[in-house]
Amino acid sequence: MKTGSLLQATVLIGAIALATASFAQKKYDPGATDTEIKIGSIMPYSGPASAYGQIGKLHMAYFQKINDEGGINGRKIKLLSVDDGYSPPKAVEMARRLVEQDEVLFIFQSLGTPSNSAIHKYMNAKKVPHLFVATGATKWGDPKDFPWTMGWQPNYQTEGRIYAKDILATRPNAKIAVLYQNDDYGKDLLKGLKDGLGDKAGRLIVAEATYEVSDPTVDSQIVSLKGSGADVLINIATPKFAALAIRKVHDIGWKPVHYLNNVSASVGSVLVPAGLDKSVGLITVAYQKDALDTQWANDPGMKEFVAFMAKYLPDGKLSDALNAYGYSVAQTLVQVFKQCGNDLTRANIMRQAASLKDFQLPLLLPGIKINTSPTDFYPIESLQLQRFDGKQWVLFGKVIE
Amino acid sequence: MSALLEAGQLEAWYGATQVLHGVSFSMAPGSIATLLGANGAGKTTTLRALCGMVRTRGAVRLDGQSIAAMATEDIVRLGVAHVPDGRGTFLDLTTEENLRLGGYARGNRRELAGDIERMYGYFPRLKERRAQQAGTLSGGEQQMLAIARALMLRPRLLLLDEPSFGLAPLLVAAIFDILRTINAREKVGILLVEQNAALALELADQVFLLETGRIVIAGAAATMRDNDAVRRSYLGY
Amino acid sequence: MAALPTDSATARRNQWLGLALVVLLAAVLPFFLSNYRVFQLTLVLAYAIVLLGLNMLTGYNGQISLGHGAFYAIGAYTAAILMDKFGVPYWLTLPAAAAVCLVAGFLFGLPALRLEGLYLALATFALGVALPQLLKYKHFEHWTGGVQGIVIIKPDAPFGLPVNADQWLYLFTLGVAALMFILGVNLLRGRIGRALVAIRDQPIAAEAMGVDISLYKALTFGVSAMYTGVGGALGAIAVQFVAPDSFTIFLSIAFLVGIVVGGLASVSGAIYGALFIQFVPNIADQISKAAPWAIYGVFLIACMFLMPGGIAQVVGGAWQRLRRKPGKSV
Amino acid sequence: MDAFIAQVLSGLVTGGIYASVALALVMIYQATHLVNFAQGELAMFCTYLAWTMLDAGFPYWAAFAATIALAFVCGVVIERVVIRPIGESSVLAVVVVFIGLLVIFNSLAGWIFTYTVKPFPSPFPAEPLFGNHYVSSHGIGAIGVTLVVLALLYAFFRFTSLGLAMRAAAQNPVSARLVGIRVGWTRALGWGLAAAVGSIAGMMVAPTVYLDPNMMAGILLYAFAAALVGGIDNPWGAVAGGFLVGVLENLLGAYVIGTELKLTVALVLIVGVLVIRPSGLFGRVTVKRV
Repeated sequence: MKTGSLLQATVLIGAIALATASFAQKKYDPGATDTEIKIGSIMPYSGPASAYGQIGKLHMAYFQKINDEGGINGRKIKLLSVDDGYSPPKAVEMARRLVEQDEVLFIFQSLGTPSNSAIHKYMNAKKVPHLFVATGATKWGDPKDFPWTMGWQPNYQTEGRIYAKDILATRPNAKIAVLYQNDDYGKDLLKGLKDGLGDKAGRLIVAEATYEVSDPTVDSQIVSLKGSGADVLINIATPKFAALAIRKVHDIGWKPVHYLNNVSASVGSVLVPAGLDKSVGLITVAYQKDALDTQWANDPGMKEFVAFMAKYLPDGKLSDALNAYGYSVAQTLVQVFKQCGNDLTRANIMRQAASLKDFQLPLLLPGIKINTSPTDFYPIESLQLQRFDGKQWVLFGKVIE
Repeated sequence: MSALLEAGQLEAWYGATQVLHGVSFSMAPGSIATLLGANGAGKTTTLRALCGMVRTRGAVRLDGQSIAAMATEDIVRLGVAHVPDGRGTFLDLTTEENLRLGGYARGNRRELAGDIERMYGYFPRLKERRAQQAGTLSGGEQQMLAIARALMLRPRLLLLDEPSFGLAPLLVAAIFDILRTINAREKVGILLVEQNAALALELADQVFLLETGRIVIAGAAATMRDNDAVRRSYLGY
Repeated sequence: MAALPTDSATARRNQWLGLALVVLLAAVLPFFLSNYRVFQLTLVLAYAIVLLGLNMLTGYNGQISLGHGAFYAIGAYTAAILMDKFGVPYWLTLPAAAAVCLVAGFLFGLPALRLEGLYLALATFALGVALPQLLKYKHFEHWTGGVQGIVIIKPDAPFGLPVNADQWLYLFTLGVAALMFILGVNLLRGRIGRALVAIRDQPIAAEAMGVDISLYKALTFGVSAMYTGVGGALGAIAVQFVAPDSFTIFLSIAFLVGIVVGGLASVSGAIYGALFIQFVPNIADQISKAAPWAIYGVFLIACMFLMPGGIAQVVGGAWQRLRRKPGKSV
Repeated sequence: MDAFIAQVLSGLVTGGIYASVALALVMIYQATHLVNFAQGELAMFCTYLAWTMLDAGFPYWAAFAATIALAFVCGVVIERVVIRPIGESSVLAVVVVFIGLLVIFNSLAGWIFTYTVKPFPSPFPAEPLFGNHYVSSHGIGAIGVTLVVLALLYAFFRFTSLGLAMRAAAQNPVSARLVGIRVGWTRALGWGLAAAVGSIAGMMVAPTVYLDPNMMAGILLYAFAAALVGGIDNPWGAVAGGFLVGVLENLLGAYVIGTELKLTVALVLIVGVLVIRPSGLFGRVTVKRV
């Protein structure tokens, strides 16, 4: 804790120094004024991915809290959050609306790989920050070709490589079966896994099965994977399908070493539906504290979050891991604003977003820090493995950078 | 004693087009009446207007009770059976199911089986076809089925729209024979719309001649057969 | 329904003049609007072409399609692949998309001939669901870019015209749309259009009159798909991106909603429908973030309550009344 | 061989899911000659009602019965308030209303109950029957419930006058009125019964796939396909179609074409069947005389 607070102090001093330095010269791009910072966000409030709309609702609640407390440097944050229904053409339309018509300072946390892919080029051509996009695809950290786009969460390929490393270390002769969602996210994570396994990938991976989000169950896939004789299962599935897979694996009496991807590591929305007894032994990587995990019940950061939820988003459920996610991202953005001081130009926003140093957040696991630089557009790259013991996630090993 | 059926200044519309312009007539209980007229004179519309299938204005009374503003199904439940043009058979259902439906409004299950047997008595052909889809019956059989289905209601009044349409003369004669029997035996009043005026006049007690939505001549069938206008227009001699 | 064909030549000429006026008005529009609005209107035009095509099939010919998003996707991908992989200029991709979709639609229409009503709805629905999956299938990935899709470059105005890329694309799309509508109107008002309606309303009589029902139905499917494909290609060029997620079954459903709300068997209905599917979801989103779809659903039901014949019918009725008021004989 | 049996059995369980929803589609079709695209979402919403009651501490079967009753009322009210005014103006107008209902129910469920998946209890024992590793007790129980619903529906349409009247009203509303059937009410009743059948399906499906607002999105397509392949005028056919589609899809995915294209190929096969037999495998071929 000591080093942590020291670091925080350093960051704070740095921020103040920057702030005072730029007080003399207020600089604004469209969307920023003396009293307001207007930003945009594109979320799937309707359509097949509307579950993720919760993130947008959390953002609005969090900025409400910031504004209630006086805003940032006296400026209120105004978030224009619009719906694209998870449709790329609509995302393009919405990005253009936000940038050209509403003249927001930048776009924050637009959600989904397809939607972000659709506006990637546009945002960079317009030189408008495309900040902390809400997808784990690997392509968002490419400052050379796309200096205006930055991700936030650990990317899927990194995650895949961590599983590969752990398998190689603990079971060099594993027979691996993979269940993955047939889209960009599933394929990206699988690629990371294969890259991590290197030339052994072809030998170690004995079976792959995909599912579509329209499938009612993944029973058939699990039966096939079990039939391959695998002793390791990599579960690359979104919450509902992850839960279905965990339950089916248990019910058919299959006992592989079961790696569950981080997207579905939520106790409340995955393990409880799957059955806590059926989840014993699951391994995943994490960077955030789980709100329903009892070990954090007395954690100050968690208490703060719970209090925030009660006050600003009373109908949001703690069991929904998206709330904790949105909370941490919003806090990261507030840090960027603090660092910007009075220089609220688009260029400075990117500059500050790319100079987050050992920044810590209340809901990140101890030891996980946010670091960016002009050549490093991946804010969170450290993760830690954890195993489920039937009640809570138990961290093991070291933080993996 | 009041008339079985009485229409007073009955008007009817299809959409914005007025088809009946004040039709008035009345029928005695247990009698057979026929509506004659050229194509488009409003015969079918009159039948439809009587049982509330089109937008109407004017008076309709059944045994003195006004039925003008009632829904079709309620009029049927008062004992008015209607064999519409096109016969209105439920083609996907079996012959027997069609008959059962005919007695649906009476709701008396116990009498139903007996009535179906009675219909098979009138139309033995239907008995042979009892389990067959009605859509597979021949035209004549379908016409028998339509009449039998209507009779299953044990109606006071039977409205028949061109029962001879598309049938061989022998079959038509047989059907008209049965209509006469039914009228005599079950005391059912029959209002008949028929192209074949000679046949209709033979069967009917009363005749109403319809022209462009109005009754132009009304009278006893026996006198009508000698009426020149009727003879020239409808009987062709 | 469509404005009735008037009998006199003057009236017909007036109609064409009116149409020219509308196109002219539409052509000056981008110079008074922001680029963002111009972009939205470009999409409306692309959708309008699609809806006209779908209306030929569903409105005029009575064949329900719940899967026209698939032809839209085929058109879009044809344009994207030609531009991205082969460097074909954008305007040349339109005839290609049209040809590919004409053939695809015709081939799909052949077996679909045997299906009616619900069964055809299922078959087309299946097409709409299956196509996005085919697009990301690994053996086609080389062409389609798999789940990542294809990014394409927005064309600039040619010959140094003093318009920006958005305005140019709008004008280009407007030109294509006008052409497609003129072709469509001629097709539907003539012998072919009458045959289509006859097949819809009186199939047996139509056959007896010597209309080759099978050929007409399959051809209608092809032409309808062709229109949809041209719309898809224009949409892809405007959006500059194609991916399987752009063409989910919701797109197909939106098209069906578009023709019904706009007005079945109506040419102008295609434009009203396109405006509806482009703008109403945005309005719903403005009203409620919590449940935008619920608002959209209420809009849909309200439309069907108030205008069961579609917007075109209401507008047509109002227009007739306006024209009659001055007491001129028509 | 063991894996093959497991695939077939798990296909039967998913097939049972399709069958149960297909029955609701058959019900509404028999009463109105329309296929209600919102049927799945309505069932999903009713299942949330059941979940709410269970959450409030109702015993399972009480909640079960109350949900069926509520679903029935809900169906009748929808028909009376939303569908009737559109009337017979145009089939496509009604289809658009169905789409409207679909998005409304989906969105409302997400708004009220959130999108987080919820476990839904099963009335059947948690331990698998006879200690088998293939099928859960719930899977077998749900198939049993579907078969019971099937038998009831069959008897209703075949032997009761009301069932007969409902079929007649759907086929030929004008003639139905002429035999005294209150067509408006048979339709409302059909909606009510379809909603009730749907709610049973929902409560049997939810323990298997978890309860969430998109629970029925994928299932409805398969159920639609199952109903048409089996014959939409025939409840037996619809159920057989459900099992067939479930098993076929599993075997294709596991042994023939892999999981990536199994939906596509399954749909192509289904459409192929319909092209060869346009009334479905077990549907009645309607003969029309001109």
